Amino acid sequence: MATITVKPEPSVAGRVWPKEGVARVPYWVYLDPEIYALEQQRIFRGPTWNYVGLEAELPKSGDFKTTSIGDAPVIVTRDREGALHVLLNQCAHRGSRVCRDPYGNSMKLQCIYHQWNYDLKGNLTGVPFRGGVAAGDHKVGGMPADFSLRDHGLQKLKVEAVNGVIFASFDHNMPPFRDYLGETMWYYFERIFDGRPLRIVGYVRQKLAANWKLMFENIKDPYHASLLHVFLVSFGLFRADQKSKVEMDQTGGHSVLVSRKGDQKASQGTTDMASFKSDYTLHDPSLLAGRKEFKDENTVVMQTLFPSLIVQQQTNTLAMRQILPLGPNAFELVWDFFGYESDDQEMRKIRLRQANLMGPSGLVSVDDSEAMEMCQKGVAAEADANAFVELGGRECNNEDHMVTETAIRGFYKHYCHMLGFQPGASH
Amino acid sequence: MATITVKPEPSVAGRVWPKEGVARVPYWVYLDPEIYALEQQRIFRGPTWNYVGLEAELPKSGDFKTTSIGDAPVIVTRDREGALHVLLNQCAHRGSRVCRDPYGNSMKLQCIYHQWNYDLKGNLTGVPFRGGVAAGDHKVGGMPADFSLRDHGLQKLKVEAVNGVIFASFDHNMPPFRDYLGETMWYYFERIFDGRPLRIVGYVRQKLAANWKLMFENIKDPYHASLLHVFLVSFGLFRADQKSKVEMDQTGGHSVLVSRKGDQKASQGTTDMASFKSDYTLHDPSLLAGRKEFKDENTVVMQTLFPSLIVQQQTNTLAMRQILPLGPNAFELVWDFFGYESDDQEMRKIRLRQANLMGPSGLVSVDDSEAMEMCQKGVAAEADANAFVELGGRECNNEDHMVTETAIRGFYKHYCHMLGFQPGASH
Amino acid sequence: MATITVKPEPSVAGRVWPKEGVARVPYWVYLDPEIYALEQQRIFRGPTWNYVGLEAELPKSGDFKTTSIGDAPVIVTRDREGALHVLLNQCAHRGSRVCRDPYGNSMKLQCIYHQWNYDLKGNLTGVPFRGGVAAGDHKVGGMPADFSLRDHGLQKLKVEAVNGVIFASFDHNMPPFRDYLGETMWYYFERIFDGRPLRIVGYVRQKLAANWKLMFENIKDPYHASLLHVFLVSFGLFRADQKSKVEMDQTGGHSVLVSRKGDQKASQGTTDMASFKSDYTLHDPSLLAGRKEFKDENTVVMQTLFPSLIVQQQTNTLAMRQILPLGPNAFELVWDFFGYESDDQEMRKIRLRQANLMGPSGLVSVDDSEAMEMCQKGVAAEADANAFVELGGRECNNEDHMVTETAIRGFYKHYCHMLGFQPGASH
Amino acid sequence: MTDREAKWAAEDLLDRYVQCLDEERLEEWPEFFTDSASYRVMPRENVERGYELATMSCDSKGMMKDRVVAIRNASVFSRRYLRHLVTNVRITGREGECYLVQANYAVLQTLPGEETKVFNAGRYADKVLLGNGEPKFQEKIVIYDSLQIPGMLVIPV
Amino acid sequence: MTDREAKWAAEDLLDRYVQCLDEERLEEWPEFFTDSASYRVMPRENVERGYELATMSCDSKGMMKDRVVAIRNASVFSRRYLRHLVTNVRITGREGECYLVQANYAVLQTLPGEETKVFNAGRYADKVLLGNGEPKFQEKIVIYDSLQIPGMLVIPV
Amino acid sequence: MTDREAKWAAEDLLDRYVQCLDEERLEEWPEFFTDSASYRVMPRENVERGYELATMSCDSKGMMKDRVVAIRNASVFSRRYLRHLVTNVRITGREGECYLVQANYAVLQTLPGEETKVFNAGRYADKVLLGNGEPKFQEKIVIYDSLQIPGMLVIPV
Ligand code: FES
Ligand code: FES
Ligand code: FES
Ligand SMILES: [Fe+3]
Ligand SMILES: [Fe+3]
Ligand SMILES: [Fe+3]
Repeated sequence: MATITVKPEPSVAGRVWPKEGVARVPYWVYLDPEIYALEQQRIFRGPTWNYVGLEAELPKSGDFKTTSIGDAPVIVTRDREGALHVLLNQCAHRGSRVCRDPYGNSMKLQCIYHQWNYDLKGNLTGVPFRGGVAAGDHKVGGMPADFSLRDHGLQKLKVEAVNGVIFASFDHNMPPFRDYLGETMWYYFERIFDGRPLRIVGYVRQKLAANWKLMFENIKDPYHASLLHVFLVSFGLFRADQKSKVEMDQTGGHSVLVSRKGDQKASQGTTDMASFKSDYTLHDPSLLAGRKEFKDENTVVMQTLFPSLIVQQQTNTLAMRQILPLGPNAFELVWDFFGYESDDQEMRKIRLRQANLMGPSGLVSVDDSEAMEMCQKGVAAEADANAFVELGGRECNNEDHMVTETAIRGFYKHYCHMLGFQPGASH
Repeated sequence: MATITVKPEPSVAGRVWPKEGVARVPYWVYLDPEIYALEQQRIFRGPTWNYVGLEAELPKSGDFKTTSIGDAPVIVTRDREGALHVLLNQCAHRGSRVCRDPYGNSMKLQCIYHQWNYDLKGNLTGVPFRGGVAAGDHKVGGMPADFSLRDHGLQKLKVEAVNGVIFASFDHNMPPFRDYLGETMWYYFERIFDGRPLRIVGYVRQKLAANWKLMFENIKDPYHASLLHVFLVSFGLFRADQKSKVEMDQTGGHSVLVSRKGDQKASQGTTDMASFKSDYTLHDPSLLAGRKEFKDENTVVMQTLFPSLIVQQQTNTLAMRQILPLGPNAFELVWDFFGYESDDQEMRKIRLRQANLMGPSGLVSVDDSEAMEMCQKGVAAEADANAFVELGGRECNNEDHMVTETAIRGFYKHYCHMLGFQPGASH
Repeated sequence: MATITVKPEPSVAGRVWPKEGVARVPYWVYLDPEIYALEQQRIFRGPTWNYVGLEAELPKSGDFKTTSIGDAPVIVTRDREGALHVLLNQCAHRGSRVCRDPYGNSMKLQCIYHQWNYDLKGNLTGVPFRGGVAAGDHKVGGMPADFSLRDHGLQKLKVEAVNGVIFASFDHNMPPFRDYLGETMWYYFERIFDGRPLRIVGYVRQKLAANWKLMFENIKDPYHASLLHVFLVSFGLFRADQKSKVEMDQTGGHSVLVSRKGDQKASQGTTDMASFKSDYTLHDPSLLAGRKEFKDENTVVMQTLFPSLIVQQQTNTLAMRQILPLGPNAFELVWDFFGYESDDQEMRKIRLRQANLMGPSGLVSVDDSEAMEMCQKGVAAEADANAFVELGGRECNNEDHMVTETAIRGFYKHYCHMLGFQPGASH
Repeated sequence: MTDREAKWAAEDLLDRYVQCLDEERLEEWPEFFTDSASYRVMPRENVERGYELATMSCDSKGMMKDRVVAIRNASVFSRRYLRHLVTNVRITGREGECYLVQANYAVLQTLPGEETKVFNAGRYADKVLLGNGEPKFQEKIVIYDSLQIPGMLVIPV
Repeated sequence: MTDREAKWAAEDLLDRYVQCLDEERLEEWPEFFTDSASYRVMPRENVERGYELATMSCDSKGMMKDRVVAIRNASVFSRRYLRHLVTNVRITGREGECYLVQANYAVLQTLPGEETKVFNAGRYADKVLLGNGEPKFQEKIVIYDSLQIPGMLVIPV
Repeated sequence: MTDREAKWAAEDLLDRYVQCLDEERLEEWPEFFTDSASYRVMPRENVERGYELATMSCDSKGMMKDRVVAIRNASVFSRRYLRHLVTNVRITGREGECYLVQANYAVLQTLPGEETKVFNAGRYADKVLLGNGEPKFQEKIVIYDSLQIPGMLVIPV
């Protein structure tokens, strides 16, 4: 009797990943609306922890904010008991957006349309005219007898607040956040979020004409930093020839880039860095004046937490960058700049001043915004071509240098896993 | 020999209606471009009567206006004999829009591109150089010998003008308008349009970021009016505890909401109406000063005529609201405010003043605009969820109270019928 | 044994051309995104020569400009040796747009993101940190050992510069440009481009809400010119009753309209020309003052070169009109006005003054812009209807008069050939 | 008062008027009008065709106050930022004690999470009382080009 | 005349000029110019690259009149509403009897059934004759940023 | 100096300021400020919520110069045309030797191959030193409505 071996078809949404594996990224991942829809379903609404805010944004009972996970709008609330909740922003009645403000304080959530009331946990607590209206001595209309408030709450997400940072998931079977991160990533996460109360410094927001994954790649790519950013390179804030490393979790989805400020001096490496300007000086050097505040000497720690968060330390400027996809061709980037409650007056000034490096006008990040938008335009020139991602080899190992694309490969290893692609399957 | 029973698959455009029937509305009906395309074909270009204007807009021979049915652009004309015509706005030659102005007067329709001329009935009357051009003593070029003007008119729609209101249909087998309405709906229609000459008060236009069906639902939904509209509720213009009814035609597609102005007083019902403000007064009460003008005491009669018209009476403010879909996510709402030729000076003022309640700045209708846009945003949060439409039961019966969604269920009953869905089919 | 004849199915992208052949144009060719995608692939990225600029735009080594072929962005360069190159504007590394300026001068092309360097021929010449970075006495990171610069250049197109005009093709098997044109078309091309050095007069740019093919049809359609353009007709610049002809190449894709200025007088033909205004005079006739400059008496020669170029001579105003499709519903029209280096001061003034006839404010071309946009709106009214293209018969022959749509039929003959449609196949 | 002085006074009035609206100090809005003033926002289409219908109209100062109360307490709409640009202010005549003032305007709107867009544009056709007291509108007619209003027009223009 | 007075006069001229255009009184348009004036609408790109080509140009007042006649009688285009916003008017110098005047402008366009959009923006670089008579343009050069014109530019800017 | 004269002087300053930016004469930009001036571009959201974070901030004139050098030599961004419209300039008070000046503004942006769009709108809240010398900004705070910046904000507003 013959045995039939069914070879799994590695195609997803009619697409096949290049046979070279994650050393290639096909450009249709940035362009195809079907791939985008799949990402929403399998990544953002799937088994992932998604950043939704800082506890410091919601200090009091009744505080709420609205944000999104992928392109799903959610409400983050702090209830009477102080517990945090994340709820889909869709009324259980006829679907209206329930919470229409970016932030606020309220002891209940009331849908405007028919004033269904929900508590801050998302439970339906009241339906006007549920029992009908008086018509003489009886009542007419209202909900059927079998109607139960319990069946009609807002969709609740799983929530975990981790040392002041709030994460949520559509998947209620998620492991604890620390397990999701793995110990290596946890180390860097806890380095910033050690439980000290945080302080909101402020927000800036951008809309970039680029696929959301390009933002992730950008931060997982130490190669570009030494080349694109004249400012970083010239002042030694980040250079390929400095002590540094690239580390990942076991899945490859999360990663961290670690580096230290060096001198503004020429070296063997600067010959490769066309951007290096040895005579670049500032009229007012206070812009870059920083202060050691962490236990190690690292001055740049950029952590990407799959699938939508970047935790940024550049000297003393700290920020959460939240990535909100807006279709395949755009994303919103929300920068939550923060410090610690314990910051003294001087430190507050330092953080504000250094904020000039980052955000939509950042002396560094403007370059990245341009690069991402140029990638989106460029990949559209030929959607069937592939990125060539072989710097530092074709594997996804941790490295103690900057001349590698290993974390990008790691990202796509995990991305393929989640979407169902089989990178490098023989064709 | 085995008998195979083929169970009809109740799927349309790959979609299946929820098994609960019209007590549910799946949110993809507001979002899916394929459903939208089907609606255009089967509803707007199908067997329906569509409002295109008032006779008072086209009093003289040669008067014309342009508008749309669904998203199909049409021309409405009054010909030399005074007859009305509705024509697709697409040249029979190479497809140019023939009539480029919103309104005007002309004794012919001339396409700009090659000046093909049509009469006001849509017949082709002239083609320049049809016979060619002189080349010495013979002619060259022009149309083939078998060319006939008769074969190349504009596409003509069926037209019926009903007591001053003009309707058209792509389907030439339509029954008379009164049959299409049924007697119950006809009663309310004729209540406003009894043959008295109408007078145009003016136009306002909005573009709302919502699916066109949400506009229809809104007017078929008496439940919201008592809750959402502080202004209505507080001044007793519309309240759940007033004498009222909801009636439909046999198909469920058309319906009417009828109510009477009551007092601004608290009652058993106001406990459910959080919006009620008993101490709300006006600095200038003349805004609400009205006058009885119809045979009954009803002060609010809102009639929805499937698929694109709302006839509005709110006290003395009368308007046709024409719904023009612009893709699944938007529609234009054109408000034709009107009165009667017989209105005295005072009545003209009343209508103008009360117009403050309606339109894009309406003290009442602003709330609805907000609610519809919030629904469109909300349903997109999870397209596979369903609206829960069980207020007042799960059936589609006429009711003599306001605490019911029966007319919404009726609307979707007819909608499903026209699109081919089988609501509530066992799955 | 039975023989089975497989009848080829003449459907492309699920669409079938009307059985009347190219005497009909189905309106979905202007609307369907799938047809648009196919056009990009089979026409613009297929075996066609596409205009990308004039040599006079890039006189010096290092000069470059960016433009598009269809919607594919390309770079046009002049290298150190003076040779011209056309390169896809997509970095071989991770896809960024390499050249971000509309024009400039540079001896290399450097991608901003990681500073990969290309020479002006598109060859990769340098990759920073290719060999890694020093880590003590060895090097870490960088490209794998088998990395070769030769494998990673920019995609190169085939280029031919023809008497000062630059064409490019994605297809490296293209015949020489003169063969592509055929001798008839070459004659008219060489009439303007005889090798004399050209002079750039300037640019104007429009974005029109119309399908790109409507621009081509417009210029292949002498019928409209006598009717739509009051200005042309009234001043005798172009009239159906003047000596003229319409010629095509063998494929039908290219064509030319040739005419001569006549008098501003009534004739047998003017009865068909409603636009003719015999008493139209100019306050300042210098606007139309021209000068004979070509070997023949022709004052209007409008040549369309498949698929994206119009060469315009209207008296002394010369321009390349480059058509850049932007999806099915829009295109950019770039007008490169030019003259000859040998133009005297007077001729420069004449060209500038006559430029008032053309461009986004052109006394003539405004009408065409309007007509094209109205066609796009009109065809959308019913996508399943067809244009009726029978003026001057149903064939695609050259004609010596203006009352014919023969060149439009010729265009669609070639269009169908390239896309795979079988116009007129029995159904 | 010369026409030039009248123009300056009208400009000052308009400057304060629009910044009051942009800063959402709605309660102060009626105070830019005389006690017998009227206010009207009209689509240019209705003006051209001779129709009287306004999108928003206040026949009296009381109605203006009622409009403000309704916006604050009885209307449901999302928060938005508005920004008026008033340009080309011109004195076009006199009528009794009032100066006729015409100006072009645009209102830019920013909704949360969206880009700033031109929301409404048109012209002001005002009658301004420039007496001894503070300048006030005796009549303000806003005639807007933007016939198709995106969403809703809640705040006076 | 002081520079400040010249600025006021130039502003008045520009105010009347744009409202004339916005109200479609095209026949009056050439009358804002001196008899020997010229008018030119140029893409900023051509100005920067040294190309002389204009999108619209009138070397004489006769050509301006011809342009108006052509727009009225010989051109086919859809009706639209235009709204000019002119700001930041500045006297930048003198040249003979003329003042050099620079200003920023935007033209907002509303097509039937569409939202109001920025149609064209740029700057005016004018020479204005401010003599004893009415102020007039001796030269008006419109340099626009909006290189890619949406649709067509029919009405002078 | 009367308030009216102060307004004129502030307008002149703003006119020159924005045209300097629109013409990309960035090196001149710091010279519109006093030696002890500060500059700050802030999202309206942060101002309303009491957060100090600015999108761009210069605590000193040196930082302004550094910003210009960085834009010129250290920043990578595509060429774009900007066009400022400043309207409704108002003197809102005095503080020491400075006048408090408020104005509405919009910045229109034209990217190559794209239509002109409203890029950023909001208000200026400035302190202007109007002494004997040339008027200068002692403090300039740009508070923008356009919270979600499309792309990047490189050039000062
Ligand atoms: S939709 Fe929320 S209460 Fe009805
Ligand atoms: S398209 Fe209408 S006449 Fe030719
Ligand atoms: S994408 Fe061009 S160098 Fe990396
Ligand atoms: Fe970077
Ligand atoms: Fe309502
Ligand atoms: Fe033409």
